[in-house]
Amino acid sequence: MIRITCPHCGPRDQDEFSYAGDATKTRPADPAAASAADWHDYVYLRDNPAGPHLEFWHHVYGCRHYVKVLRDVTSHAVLASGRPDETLEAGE
Amino acid sequence: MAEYSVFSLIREGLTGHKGWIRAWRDPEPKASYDVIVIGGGGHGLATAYYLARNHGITNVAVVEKGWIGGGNVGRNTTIVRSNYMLDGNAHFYEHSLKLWEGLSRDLNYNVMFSQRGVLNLAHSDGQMDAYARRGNMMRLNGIDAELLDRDGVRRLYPHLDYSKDARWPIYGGLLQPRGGTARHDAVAWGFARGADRRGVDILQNCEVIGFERDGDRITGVKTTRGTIGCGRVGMAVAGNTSRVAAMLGWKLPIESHVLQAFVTEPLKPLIDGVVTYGAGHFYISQSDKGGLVLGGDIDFHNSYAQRGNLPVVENVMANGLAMMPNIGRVRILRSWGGIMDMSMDGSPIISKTPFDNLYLNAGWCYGGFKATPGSGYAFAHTIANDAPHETNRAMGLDRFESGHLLDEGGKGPTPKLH
Amino acid sequence: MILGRLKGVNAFRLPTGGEIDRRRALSFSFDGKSYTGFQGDTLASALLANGVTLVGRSFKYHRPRGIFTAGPEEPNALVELRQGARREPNTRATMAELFHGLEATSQNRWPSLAFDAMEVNDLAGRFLVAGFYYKTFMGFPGWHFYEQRIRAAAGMGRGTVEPDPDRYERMSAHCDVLIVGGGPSGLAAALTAGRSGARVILVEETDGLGGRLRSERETIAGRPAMDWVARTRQELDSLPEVQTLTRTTAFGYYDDNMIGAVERVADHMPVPPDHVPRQRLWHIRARRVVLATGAIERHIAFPDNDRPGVMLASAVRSYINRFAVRPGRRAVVVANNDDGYRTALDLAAAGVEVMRVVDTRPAGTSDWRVRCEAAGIDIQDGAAVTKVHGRLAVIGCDIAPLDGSDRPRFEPCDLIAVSGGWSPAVHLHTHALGAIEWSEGRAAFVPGAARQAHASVGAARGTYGLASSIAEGFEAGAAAAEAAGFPTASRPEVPATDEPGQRPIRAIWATGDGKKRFVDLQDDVTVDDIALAHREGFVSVEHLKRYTTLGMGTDQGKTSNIIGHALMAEARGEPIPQVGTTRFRPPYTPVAMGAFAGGDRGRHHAPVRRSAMHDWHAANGAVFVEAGHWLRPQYYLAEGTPDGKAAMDAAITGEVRAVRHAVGLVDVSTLGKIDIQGPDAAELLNRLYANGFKTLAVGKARYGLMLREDGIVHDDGTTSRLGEHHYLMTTTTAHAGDVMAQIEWYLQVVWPELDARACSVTDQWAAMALAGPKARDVLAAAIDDGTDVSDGALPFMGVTTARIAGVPVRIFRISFSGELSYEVNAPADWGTHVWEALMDAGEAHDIRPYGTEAMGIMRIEKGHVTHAELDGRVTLDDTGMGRMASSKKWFVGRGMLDKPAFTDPDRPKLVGLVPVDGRTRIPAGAILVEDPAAAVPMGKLGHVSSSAYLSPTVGHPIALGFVSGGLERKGQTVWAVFPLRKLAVEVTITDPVFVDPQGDRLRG
Amino acid sequence: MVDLAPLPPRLSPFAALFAATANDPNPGVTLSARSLDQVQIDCATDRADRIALPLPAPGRAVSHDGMRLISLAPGRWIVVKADAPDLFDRVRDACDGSAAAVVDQGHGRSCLRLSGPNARDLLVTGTGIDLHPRAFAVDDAASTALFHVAAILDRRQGSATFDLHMARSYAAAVAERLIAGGRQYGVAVTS
Ligand SMILES: Cc1cc2nc3c(=O)[nH]c(=O)nc-3n(C[C@H](O)[C@H](O)[C@H](O)COP(=O)(O)OP(=O)(O)OC[C@H]3O[C@@H](n4cnc5c(N)ncnc54)[C@H](O)[C@@H]3O)c2cc1C
Ligand SMILES: NC(=O)c1ccc[n+]([C@@H]2O[C@H](COP(=O)([O-])OP(=O)(O)OC[C@H]3O[C@@H](n4cnc5c(N)ncnc54)[C@H](O)[C@@H]3O)[C@@H](O)[C@H]2O)c1
Ligand SMILES: Cc1cc2nc3c(=O)[nH]c(=O)nc-3n(C[C@H](O)[C@H](O)[C@H](O)COP(=O)(O)O)c2cc1C
Ligand SMILES: [Zn+2]
Repeated sequence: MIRITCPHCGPRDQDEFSYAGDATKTRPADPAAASAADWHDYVYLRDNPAGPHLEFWHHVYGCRHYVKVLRDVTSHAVLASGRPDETLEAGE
Repeated sequence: MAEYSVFSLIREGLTGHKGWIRAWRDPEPKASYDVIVIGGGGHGLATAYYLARNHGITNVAVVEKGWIGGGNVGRNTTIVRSNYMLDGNAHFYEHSLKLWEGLSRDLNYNVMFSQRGVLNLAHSDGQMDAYARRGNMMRLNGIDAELLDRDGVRRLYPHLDYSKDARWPIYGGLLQPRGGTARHDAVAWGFARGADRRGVDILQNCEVIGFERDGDRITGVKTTRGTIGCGRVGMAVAGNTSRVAAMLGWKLPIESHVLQAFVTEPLKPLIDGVVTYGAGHFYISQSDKGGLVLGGDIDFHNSYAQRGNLPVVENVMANGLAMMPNIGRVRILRSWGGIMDMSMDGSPIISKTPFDNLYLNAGWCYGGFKATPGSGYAFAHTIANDAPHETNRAMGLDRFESGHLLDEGGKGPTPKLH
Repeated sequence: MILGRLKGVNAFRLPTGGEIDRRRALSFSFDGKSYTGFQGDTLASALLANGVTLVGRSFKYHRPRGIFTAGPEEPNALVELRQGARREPNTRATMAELFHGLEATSQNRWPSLAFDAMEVNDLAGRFLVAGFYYKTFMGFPGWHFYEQRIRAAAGMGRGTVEPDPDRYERMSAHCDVLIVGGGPSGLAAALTAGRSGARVILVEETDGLGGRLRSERETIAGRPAMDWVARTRQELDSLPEVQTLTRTTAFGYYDDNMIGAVERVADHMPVPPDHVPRQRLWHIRARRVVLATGAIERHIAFPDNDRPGVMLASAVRSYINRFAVRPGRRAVVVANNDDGYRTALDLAAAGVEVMRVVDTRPAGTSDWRVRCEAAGIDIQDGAAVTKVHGRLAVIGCDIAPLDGSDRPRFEPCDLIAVSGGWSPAVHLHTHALGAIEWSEGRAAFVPGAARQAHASVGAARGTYGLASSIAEGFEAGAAAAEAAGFPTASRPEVPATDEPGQRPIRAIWATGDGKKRFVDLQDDVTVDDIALAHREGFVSVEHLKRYTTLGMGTDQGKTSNIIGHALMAEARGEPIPQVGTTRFRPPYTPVAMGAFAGGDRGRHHAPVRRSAMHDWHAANGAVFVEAGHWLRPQYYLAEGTPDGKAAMDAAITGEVRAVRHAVGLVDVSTLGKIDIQGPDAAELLNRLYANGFKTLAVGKARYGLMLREDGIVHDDGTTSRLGEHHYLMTTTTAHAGDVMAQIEWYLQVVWPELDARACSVTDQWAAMALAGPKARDVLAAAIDDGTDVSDGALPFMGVTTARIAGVPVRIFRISFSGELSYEVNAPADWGTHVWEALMDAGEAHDIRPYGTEAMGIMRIEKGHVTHAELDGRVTLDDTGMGRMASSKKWFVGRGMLDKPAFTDPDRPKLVGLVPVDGRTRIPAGAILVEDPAAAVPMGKLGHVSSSAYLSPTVGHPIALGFVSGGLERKGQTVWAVFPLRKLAVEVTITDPVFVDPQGDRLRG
Repeated sequence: MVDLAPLPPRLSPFAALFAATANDPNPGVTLSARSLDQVQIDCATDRADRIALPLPAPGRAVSHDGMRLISLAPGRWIVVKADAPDLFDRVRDACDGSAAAVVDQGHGRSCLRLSGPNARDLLVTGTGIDLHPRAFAVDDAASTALFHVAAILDRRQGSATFDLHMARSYAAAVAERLIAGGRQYGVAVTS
């Protein structure tokens, strides 16, 4: 069971969350100015790295906040977690 | 003893089986090959086989980082079907199913393809309509399909939950009689042996760690067994697609997720064909060894670990018991996981790429085993002719730009939902 | 079968000793014959006590098999336990605790256990080698023919076709220290961890604590070791934060130190007590884990080493010491380590005649050997068993020097005790991604570096000494507690033990030749199969496994894997660690599917969602249908009308007529409702919806469509402006959850700068739509605070509040049916109250409640789309609502709309369909084509998405569908084909709005 | 203004279920339906200090002059009280100046009180959070999953008394699970 520490609720089981995918993707800030290529990249392309992966988990059964998580997807070890606006580094 | 038959088996039986030879050789890598296929899974091996068989291209190497068949082909629930709705998928999978029907003889290797039928259960009028639409599309594409009502389902599978306690009653189902299962490992070994006998080098423990390029041309493939020169390169590494693409600084519409599967203790025949539950993701069949082979949803998060966790396990079993209340006491003997290349529209990619001589085979999601012969066939054609085969025309990478998506489920660009 | 004749008399029970309770005799049956055993027996020990040694048949060759072990690693003694709905195939007799009336049946044999026709497979064995089936069965009459026969022969026990009558339960636990294994090292760990005050859980697979000590004649502090176990248990029980779970198997080590364990609450009883679950599945989240799972003994592959009577040495000691059973009368012991001597001494002490101890090692000495010699037991060095005599039971064996210096000599015996050394149970350690290393000294893989927070101790770590196991336990338990933040006192001192010195093991995996030498007894994998796999290039241990099925049985190769891997290493001429071992996977021992499902079964498979008016519907003839988790009235049957197709059609038609001609009331509580507030609420809506929302006035509602980021239509619904900065959004039932999640996503992650807050109020408000020409009259009559709902005061798309029967309600004048319609929202606990008030007020107009079917027909008559149309592949243009998209603003999904595929004029677009003959139904799911007779594969124009078999309003069948080109084709006819039912209907393409296209009625 | 009918009695989602449930003479767990008023406060975290209520920290609940205040998330609380038709106005007034969204959830979430020696044993069959007294003390609160349904757990005074607040439409389904699982300890229900 992956245990994710929600910055608001503390450590919780993965099944309290709904996975919300790659957190490195940023939606074009000025949508009107964004090109088709920008949208294509945002909507369809993923780095999908094998190693530390920055991702969002939605705490649907808890505080209903999106939690940013840095997780090694080769071992599932959660390296860090925080609010969406935080920058995460792997730590203890 | 190279050729397999009941006669060779008897002869060997009488002489202590001393005459059998390696199913495939263990050669040293050559300096270069006309085609290098990356990935010794079902698709990579089938591609090499059809390159030799259909296109006479035999100076081919399949490079495999571990032992062949150790990836998803060796860990899948072996369901083979072509019950697709969208033309872009249907023709491809039906072609693949036709290849399955002649595969054991073609390979002189019994892959135990067994057409005991694939039944998808429906639990609401809306689901019946959706299955009707799919089944009708299948018929119009020349694919076998039957729409069963509740009694029809009951006649085939009397021991599903027809009680009033059923949380989601069974309304009926869509049956593809020609669907079934195959012996997954044998598929990898059979294609490997078939390719090897036609001159293909199968290089195991040979991981691709980089590429040598001249602009958009791939000139060589760097491996743990040295750099190997290449004319063309076909990539068929399934769950590792993004990893290998990253060696070229290339981003793809793919996420890797872990899918678990399970097998129970061996039982005397309990269910004949493949049955899938419609009110939650669950599918089950019984292997010839007697084990119930079952699976359900992916673990819903990116993963390169071939292991999952209990929430999905428990959800799978709960769905299983909701469908078959009689298997509560049957014991799970082993569980495992595999890394799946989930594409953004839930359909595969067999395509040319931005690189002149590199070709991509990926995005198989839950369903690439049934595609194995068709995929190898189409991919070999694409590599040999630098142009898609008619069956994979709709499966190009460009569809994500053009919007000609193949979204069977209508789930949109959210891989975990496909 | 020498022993066979003495069945039924406990002839092999020792007069004293063991853990059995001789005062509590239990009767049980095996293959219909009844026997007696004692409380504390397993089925296996009770059978042995009764002289029953033939209990099963092997998987492939159907060879006679006996009881090989005394634990979870049993490959042979698999039986069908219990009968009928509770039948459990493949149950290990060695783990099944005896209870009164236990019924067991041998499996995988026909017609009988002693005579099994399928044993011909054994004679044909030379052809049925590993992987033979890949090489044949390809020709006439085809695989399917052969497969049917193979399937019938394969499998082991029979499952049941009846629903499992028992309950299962999930338990969630958290602790500081989890200890897996209740042997000496686990008990020692529990003691030091428990004394620290940490929260400790100790799980033990068997019914009692002590581990190997239950089966050995060990002493601790000069007293029988089990006294120490009892004292330790006493202390553990006295510690409030220590929980001991016996009959509980830790089956898997998952991420973040979560261990899955299954507790067999009632498997040792005939049936579970009322309401008590049969098994509990534990989720144990532990700060630290101590793995004290012990070690598993393995055998040596000699010819016919599978005959009933060949038994692991450790099992022999278990039957003697723990169960007070003599597993035979004359024994030969063969071993490559000192356990042979230990076993011989126990046999002798139990009155079993020890013919000889065969030590595969060259001559040498040790304390154990000296004790054997002192006991006058014959010992032969450097020799091995070369032949086993007897088929249904061992009657003797041939023994010969390994160097061939002498001819084999016959030794009569009915028991052959074999020890090939021990393999630490590293399963859980490797589940947790821990590394394993080869230990030459122990000839075994032992745990290496851990990846999660766990440590292995005792035999699980390859520490086979008792004192040292206890010492490791003390240390590991204390260290784990400290790591979890609980300081511990100094380590207790390790009690004195009496442990004779041992001479190291000398690995030997197979001896003799010729006859079948079994590596994996359950799956019938022989030494020759390993050689064949090597010859054919299946040299990776993973290939070896899959080609020969080595270790793929219910025991997962606990006793056999290492032997096969070692033999492959020999064949490859490489060291064992280089060849490696196959991957360990959960579960450690097989776990029932029901245990995983827990309570999520039957009605509780998924939670049911009920509307506030549910009980009213039920009491008033509603026939319910599932919609997501919701139960919704599909239609209402008049009192006493039996359900059925005709009754249903009549009910639905009546409901539609009522709404179209008078008035009806429908429960729409399932629609998602989202309360949105804040200065930027309007801006948020404007970005979410494709159409504009900035201009929506207070007290007004507006229909809106939202897209996904990929440009496809996501959901639709009405949003009302309740106040300056206050909106109420409604969503479809299906998308209520994900639209809410999307809004939270945009507010929290994408547009945090927006000052707006959103929360779901779906459950707060019971929602009902009052629809029909008489709706206003009924509403006005029901309102008791004089709120004016005249067309002037409350026009179409107007919103107001009022009181009905004392209840404050919100009223939205919106229409899905196309009639004059009001959606009334009442606080849920008063929903039924308001519903009844409206029904009363409507009585004068013969108001009828209507269900989803009537609603569906009426929305089709109006050409309204639902999820049947919005199937996740359609664009705004496809639905004909493209012009709604605002060009003045940017909205979610807009960036995708110019894709070539989206602007393709040939895309299927929404249209109405009517049968050319005016009669024939147009089935949903039909495909639209030009020519039904065209050759297959044929081109398609589109499909039928929704169908009203008979529209009471229009008077004939109608349907909605998507056709290439859309309304360009208006007036043309195409065919709706349904080959699954051999149907083809010629249809005319019409406007999708069949009723009141101008919308006069709803504005009326 | 015409004179209004008085507010009718509320219909609990547990009514039918409890009516059909036989009580055990000496129950290990007792389920009591509580009819409460409930108001949810949603406030920008930087403006929360303007709210004139003793708002508890995340994971906590406080009792304050007849009201129970429970933290759900940053800037989000619920305030519950029995028979308090004025609760909404009271909370709205207290939030004046904070621009908080104040939302009536009195009928949206139903409350069940679970008590008795086996209350904890029963709860852990449905939720994964740690309910050990060391980890979940009196006045601790958590939003979590209970039998796959979102629930707010509020630990009240006493050795094992918990208030469960659940979406009304799911409440009966959860109660059914609790009763089925509680039978082994003996169950009693009170409305
Ligand atoms: C649990 C599970 C159940 C499934 N069930 C079904 C089913 O019922 N029906 C169905 O049709 N499909 C199913 N699938 C999907 C199917 O198994 C896959 O889509 C299919 O096997 C993928 O093609 P493949 O066989 O070539 O992949 P793989 O067998 O994974 O082959 C890819 C190979 O590439 C190798 N490789 C990776 N990186 C490198 C590198 N850098 N260098 C060299 N080699 C490399 C890997 O080692 C691997 O051997 C299932 C998948 C899983 C995991
Ligand atoms: N060659 C030898 O002489 C030899 C070899 C092995 C063991 N031993 C003896 O074994 C003892 C070692 O003590 P120990 O405690 O390390 O091992 P142990 O075998 O005494 O105890 C292990 C316990 O763990 C339990 N267990 C195993 N897997 C489990 C699981 N997944 N879940 C729950 N329970 C599980 C077993 O039922 C057993 O009770 C010593 O007495 C030692 O002398 C001797
Ligand atoms: C269709 C199918 C049937 C299987 N049957 C068995 C089985 O009977 N016994 C067994 O031990 N494993 C069985 N397995 C699982 C494999 O042992 C193994 O777990 C799987 O191939 C994944 O490899 P891994 O566990 O080494 O990663 C089966 C796998 C598949 C795909
Ligand atoms: Zn949270």
